[in-house]
Amino acid sequence: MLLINCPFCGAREEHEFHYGGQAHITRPADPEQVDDKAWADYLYYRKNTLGLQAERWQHSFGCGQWFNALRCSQTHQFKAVYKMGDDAPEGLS
Amino acid sequence: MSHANNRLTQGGLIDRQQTINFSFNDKPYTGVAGDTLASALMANGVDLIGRSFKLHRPRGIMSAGVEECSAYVQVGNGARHTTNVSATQIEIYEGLNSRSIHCWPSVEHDVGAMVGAFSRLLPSGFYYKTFMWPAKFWNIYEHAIRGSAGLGKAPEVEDADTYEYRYDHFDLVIVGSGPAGLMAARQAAPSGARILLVEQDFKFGGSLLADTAKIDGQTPLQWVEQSLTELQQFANVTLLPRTTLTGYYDGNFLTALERVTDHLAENVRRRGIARERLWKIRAKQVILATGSIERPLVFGNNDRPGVMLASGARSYINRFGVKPGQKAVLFTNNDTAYQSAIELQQKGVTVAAIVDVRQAPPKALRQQASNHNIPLISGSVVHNVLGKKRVTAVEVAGLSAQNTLTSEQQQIQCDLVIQSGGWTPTVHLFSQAGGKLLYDEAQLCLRPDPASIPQELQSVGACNGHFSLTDALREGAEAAHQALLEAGFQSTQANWPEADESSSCIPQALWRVPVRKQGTKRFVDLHNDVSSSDVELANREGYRSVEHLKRYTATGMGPDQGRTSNINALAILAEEQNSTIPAVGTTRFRPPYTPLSFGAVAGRQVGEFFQVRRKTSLYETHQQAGAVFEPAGLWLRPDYYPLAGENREQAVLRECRAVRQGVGIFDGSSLGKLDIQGPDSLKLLNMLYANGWNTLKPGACRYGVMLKEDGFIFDDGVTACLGENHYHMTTTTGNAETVYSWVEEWLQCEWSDWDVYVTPVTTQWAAVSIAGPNARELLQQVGTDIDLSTEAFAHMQFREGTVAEIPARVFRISFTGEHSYEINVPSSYAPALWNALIKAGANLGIQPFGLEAIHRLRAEKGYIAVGLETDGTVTPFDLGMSWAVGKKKADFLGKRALSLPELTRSGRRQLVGLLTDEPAYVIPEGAQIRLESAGQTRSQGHVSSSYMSATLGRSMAMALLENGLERLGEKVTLHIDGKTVTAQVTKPLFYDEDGGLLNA
Amino acid sequence: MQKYSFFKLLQHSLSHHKNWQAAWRNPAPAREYDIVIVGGGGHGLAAAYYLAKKHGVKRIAVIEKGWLGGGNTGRNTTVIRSNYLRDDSARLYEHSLQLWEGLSQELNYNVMFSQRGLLNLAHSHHEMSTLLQRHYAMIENGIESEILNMQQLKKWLPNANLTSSARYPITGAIVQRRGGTARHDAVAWGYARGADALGVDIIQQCEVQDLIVTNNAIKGVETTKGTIKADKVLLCAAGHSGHLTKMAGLELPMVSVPLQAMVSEPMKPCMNTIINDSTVHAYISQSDKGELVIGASNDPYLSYSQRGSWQVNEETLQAILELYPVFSRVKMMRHWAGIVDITPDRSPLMGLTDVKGLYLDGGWGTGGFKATPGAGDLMADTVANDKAHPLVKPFGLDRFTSGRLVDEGAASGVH
Amino acid sequence: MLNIASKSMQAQRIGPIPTRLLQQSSNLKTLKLSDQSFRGKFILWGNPEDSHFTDAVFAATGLTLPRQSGEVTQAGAFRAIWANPQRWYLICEEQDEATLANKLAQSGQVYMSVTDGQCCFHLQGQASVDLLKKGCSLNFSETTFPAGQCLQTRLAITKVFLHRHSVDSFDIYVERSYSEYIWSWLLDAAKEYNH
Repeated sequence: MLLINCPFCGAREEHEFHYGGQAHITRPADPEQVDDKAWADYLYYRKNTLGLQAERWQHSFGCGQWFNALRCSQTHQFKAVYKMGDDAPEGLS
Repeated sequence: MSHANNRLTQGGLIDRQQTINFSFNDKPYTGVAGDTLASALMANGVDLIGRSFKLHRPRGIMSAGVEECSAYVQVGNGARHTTNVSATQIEIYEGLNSRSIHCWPSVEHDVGAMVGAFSRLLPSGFYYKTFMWPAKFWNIYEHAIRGSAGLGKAPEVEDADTYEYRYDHFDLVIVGSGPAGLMAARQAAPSGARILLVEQDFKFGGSLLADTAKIDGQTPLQWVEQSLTELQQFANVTLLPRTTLTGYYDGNFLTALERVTDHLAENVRRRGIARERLWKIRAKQVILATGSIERPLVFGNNDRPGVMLASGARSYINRFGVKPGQKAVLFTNNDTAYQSAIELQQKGVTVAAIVDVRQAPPKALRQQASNHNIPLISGSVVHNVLGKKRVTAVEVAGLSAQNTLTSEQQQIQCDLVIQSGGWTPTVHLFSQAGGKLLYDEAQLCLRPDPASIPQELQSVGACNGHFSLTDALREGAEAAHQALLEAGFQSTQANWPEADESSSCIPQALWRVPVRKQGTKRFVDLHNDVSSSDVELANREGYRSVEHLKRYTATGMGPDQGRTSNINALAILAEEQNSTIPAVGTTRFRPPYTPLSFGAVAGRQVGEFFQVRRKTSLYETHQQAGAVFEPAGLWLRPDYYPLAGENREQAVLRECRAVRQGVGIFDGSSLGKLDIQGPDSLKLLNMLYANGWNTLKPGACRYGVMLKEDGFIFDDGVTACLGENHYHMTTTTGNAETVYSWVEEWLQCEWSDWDVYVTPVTTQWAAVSIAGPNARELLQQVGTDIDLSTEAFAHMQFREGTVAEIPARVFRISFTGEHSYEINVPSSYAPALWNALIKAGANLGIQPFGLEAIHRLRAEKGYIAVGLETDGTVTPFDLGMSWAVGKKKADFLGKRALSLPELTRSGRRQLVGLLTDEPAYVIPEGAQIRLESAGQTRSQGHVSSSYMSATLGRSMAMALLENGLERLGEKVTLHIDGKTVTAQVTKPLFYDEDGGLLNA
Repeated sequence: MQKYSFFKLLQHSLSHHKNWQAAWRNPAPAREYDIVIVGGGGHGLAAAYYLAKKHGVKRIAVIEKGWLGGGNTGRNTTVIRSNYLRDDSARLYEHSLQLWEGLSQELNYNVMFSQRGLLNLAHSHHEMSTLLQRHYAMIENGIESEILNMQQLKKWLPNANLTSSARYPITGAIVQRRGGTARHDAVAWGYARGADALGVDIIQQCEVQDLIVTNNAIKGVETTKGTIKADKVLLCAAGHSGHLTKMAGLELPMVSVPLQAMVSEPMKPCMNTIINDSTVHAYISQSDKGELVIGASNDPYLSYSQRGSWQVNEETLQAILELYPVFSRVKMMRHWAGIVDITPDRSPLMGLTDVKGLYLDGGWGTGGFKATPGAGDLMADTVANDKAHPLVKPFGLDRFTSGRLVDEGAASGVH
Repeated sequence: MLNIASKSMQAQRIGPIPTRLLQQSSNLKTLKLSDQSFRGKFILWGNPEDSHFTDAVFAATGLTLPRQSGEVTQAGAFRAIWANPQRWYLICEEQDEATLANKLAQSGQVYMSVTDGQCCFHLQGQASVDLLKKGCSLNFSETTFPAGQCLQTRLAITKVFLHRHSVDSFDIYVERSYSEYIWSWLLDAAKEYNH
């Protein structure tokens, strides 16, 4: 069970959280202007990073807030958590 | 079987005064307090415990602990039947009944033993090579295989016991209460840190319980006692006996199984007290002091009852006061076992000889042996054991420099063979935690690689490859000191007592003792009947990686997790490849360390508590009305309300007629409800729904469909405008939570600058619908301050007021096609409202109706049901609902996907109605509509909803059919369980086409 | 190839089985092959076998970074079925199922394919309708399926809780009698032995470090055992397809997540069928060895470590005990995880890629094992002809831009 | 908007827990469990950085809204619990509900009554923490979860607010349709402490 540090409530067990997949994916400002491939990229294609990935979690059994986290997909270790809208902290690996 | 009493008259950690009655294979025996089942059976001279997995060979007791891979039994009856437990770990209790496993009719006379005769036909993997012809016979072969496989019987009665979880947090968790563990606890206790010490045994002390060396001049037991007394003084220290640390996971998350009642007589196990408690622990620091396990040697017939680990024998003599035999032979390749032999001799077991693989054992040991008049045969091996159900003698021969048997040989009569092939650190938890192991060439064992400490943990003492008592004490103290500092506590300098034992374990490698007669079985894994020749075969056939070996031979795959077989198997494999253990590789140990009952893993979330039964505040009202409930996701909803003697169909038809002819009342409280407020509410609605919302005025309602970004329908419902920037959205019951979290995700992650507030109010409001020609009249009669005239309150309008003197929100909306009102009141007032309506409606023919009725009524109107007409692959256009898509809207979720080639192509399945030529026949839902062209057939659509309609007096169905909308009037064919059904394609609308009733 | 049979076994027993040959060679890689297959699991080995057997390709190498069969082939719950709702899936898995039915004989290696029947359980009228839709769809696709009422269920599931006291009382089921289980390792070993006998080089302990692509065409692979040239490369590396294709500059629509499974201690026969229940999320059968083999739902998060989260085991066994309260005292002996590649529509990614000569067989999510012979056979055909086999076509990457997803969703259960 | 709470009502009101189950709590020996579900409960929305909002709330209710997880503030009969950065849970006894509702209406801020959608149980007794640890993974040590704090967490299978009043007494707030489950769960888990 992962131990996840909610930026608002502190460290809680994984079973209080909901996983939201890769972070920093923004919806095309004007979907009508993007072609089918670009739309598929937005909707379906993910980096599936081997190593450190920026991903989002929601503290669904707590404050209900979504936030971002940097987690290693090999060790499961969290390197950082940061609020929605913030950029990923630099220089982590 | 001899019934000799092997109990010593004195000594041991047992209470001879306190006798305990138990049974084995239906024979009564007595043991004493402090016994395990194994020690008690041994005291009673029971040698034969069970039969082996594949070859049904007789098996006895080979150890005194968790490493046991031979003496497995089943205990308890009926609701407490527990299978495959090792006799060495069962603490006996009054009335315990135990039985052998895997033998018939009895362990003494086992028919299955005939298999032994064919053992040469059954090498590892034999089943991959045969049973292939004739192909159709496989299931017959397999039936036989299945019957002969397995160990104990599976339980057949529901468990009489319950199970608990315990979440907890500790600064320091210490695993094992041997010298290293106890020392660590004593060092750490004064710091005030929250400390947990777990011990799988029912007595603390680990190896010290059978040891005789001195610590600080005290006996080991005195030192253990002193340590415990000291530790009990500290409120910050929790001591847990009978608790096995079973799993080590990410972030120092640990699972530990506490056996709470298994050691108690069944009549004193109290209700409400769980049988087992699963601890789920977050630890800042962990100290592993899990000790080590003695390794068997691989020699001829080394599985015979009476062959046991030297450490086991020592345990029985010193801890349990039982003689494991009368006349013993020690077979060893290292120093450590000499002490066991000497202590056996001292306690009255004749030690006929010590057979030492080494040409020249240390002088000191040779001296000790002769002091105790024990003949020492060095440079020799026990290459074969005689006797079937108990050892009768051993064959000893000299060992040449080339590891072959020399001509000098003798036979030694004995009934006990104690052996030691060196020691294996218990590294399972370290490995589970992600640690790497390194091979210790000198001690011939795998131990933790100090360079790869995976988490906040330290291994100390024997489990770290440091076997001496002195090392254990020192490492325990030092590790505790270190851990405290890491966890942010004060710690006084580490200090530890002196011990007079610092023996080392440098065995002479002899992985396979040669045999005289080819085919003599030398077992590596007693549990799965894997012998050295099986390992050789696997390697010969190319199964050379250690994982292949494990899987091909099943080495280490039994309940004992290969504790005694792992290294021997690796070593033999390495020898076969002229390679080394590190080169052939080691496997990572999988949790749990010891098997965990399903019950313990599931905890209390079973039976009544498996999952919540969500109920509306009208649940009991429905019960009183005799409702039959239907699970709908987590909810329980009334399906129908049968009158005396009515079946489901009759009741549902009656309910439907009531709605069409009088008035019906329906509990829609479980529908999802979201309260939406704030300046950007409208913006939100316009993005969430496919249709437009700009024109929705306060007091009005509108239906909308939601699409996922893939363009497919995901939910639908009615949203009302309560006031400026204030909306009340409803969703389907099943999607209430999904829609809410979906909305939250968009608002928090994508539209975080929008000024809008969404609150889920599903259970704040109960929703009671009244539908039917008499609905308005009913509302009038029950009393309301709302003007119900069509002019004042039209269809798809919303009003606030009181109903039956209860403040309410009334929505004039309909899912039945009838004139209908949905009345929302705070949940706790719902029964009052419902009863008032029933009362007022008595003379209007009011009847409650359930899920099935409302489904039929909405189908008559062609209203879709999410989950029936939609399945995540259906667009609004497929359902002929282009009116529900705001084509002029710049954007909404799912809009982009609606223009993808696949979603716009012709030939998509579209919603139609079906009327069977045989009016009485109801097509089963899910039935497929067959297309036959050019001899080919395929499905061209399926029936999404299908019912007998009370209103039409015939069956009706909705279906998704290729190009359906262009095929009205066509005939289609369905083939249903051998029956051919023809039906006409119609519009999906069977009742009140112009909607006159709704607007009246 | 040394023949396997009862008589051979008898014969070899006289020489104490000392004369059995290795089931496959351990050759050093040649410099160049016609086709290189990356991934020595069931899919890769099967593809190699059929390429050699049916398409006469001579120079084939299967490259495995660990030991063959060591990936998901050796980590799954061994269930085999073709009871799918969508036509495309049903045809794909049925093709595979038919190959399973003759596989032991085809390979002269007993993969212990045991057709004990696979049940899908319903707990409400609505769930029954959903199952019926699948039932009738299967029949339209020529796949047998039967509806079981409660009386019949009592015979099928003697120890299960069929009372109304359950949280989710069982109301009915459909069964595919041809569904079953197989000995997972044996499948990899059998194909390896068969392929090796046909001249395929199986190269273990050899990791692919890069894909060599020039002018958007594959030219070979860089490995820990040197460069290996080939104009055709097939990727069958479940759990690693993602970062392998990245080497060729291709992104894939999928995420890799842990999928956990567990076995109980071995017991005498107490379950003679396979159960899939997508309401309580239970997936259970009993192996020939007597262990209950139980599949869990996948963990939600991206992971390349073969480790999942503990609470998944709890949820899984809670579901099992809902169906089988009598198993409460049975013990879990081992639990473990594999890495599975989950696609948006939970259907596989098969066929050609934008890189000439590079073929993909991945994205199988939780369903790869049952597809082993079928995927091997169809990918062999696809690679040999450089053209997606008709049964493979629907599973191409293009479906994500066209919108033509093959969405099994919950309909097929998550496994 | 419709202000239910502010209206006086004749109609009979039904609590979330069936009488049969309510009575079972009297079998408890060392623990006390009681249903407080008729308490007034509101959700208040707003931006704590916006002084107009905080002032308006203060003016109307006297409450200074807590600013971070766990914090609870009290002003006379009214209590404010932090729910998330823009959301508070306002609590009062049943008899004060109408008053609080009116004051919130006056404040002109975004709020919503959840009195009937949320339930509240009070748990008290030495074994309280042991009982909760059967289904809650919070660290209950008084340094991490001191008395006076209210944390949102998971109990058994559902989301709850745990308001710790003292070492061994808690208010448990839970969504209505889960309340019967949690009530029975607590009763069943408490059996152990009846001996």
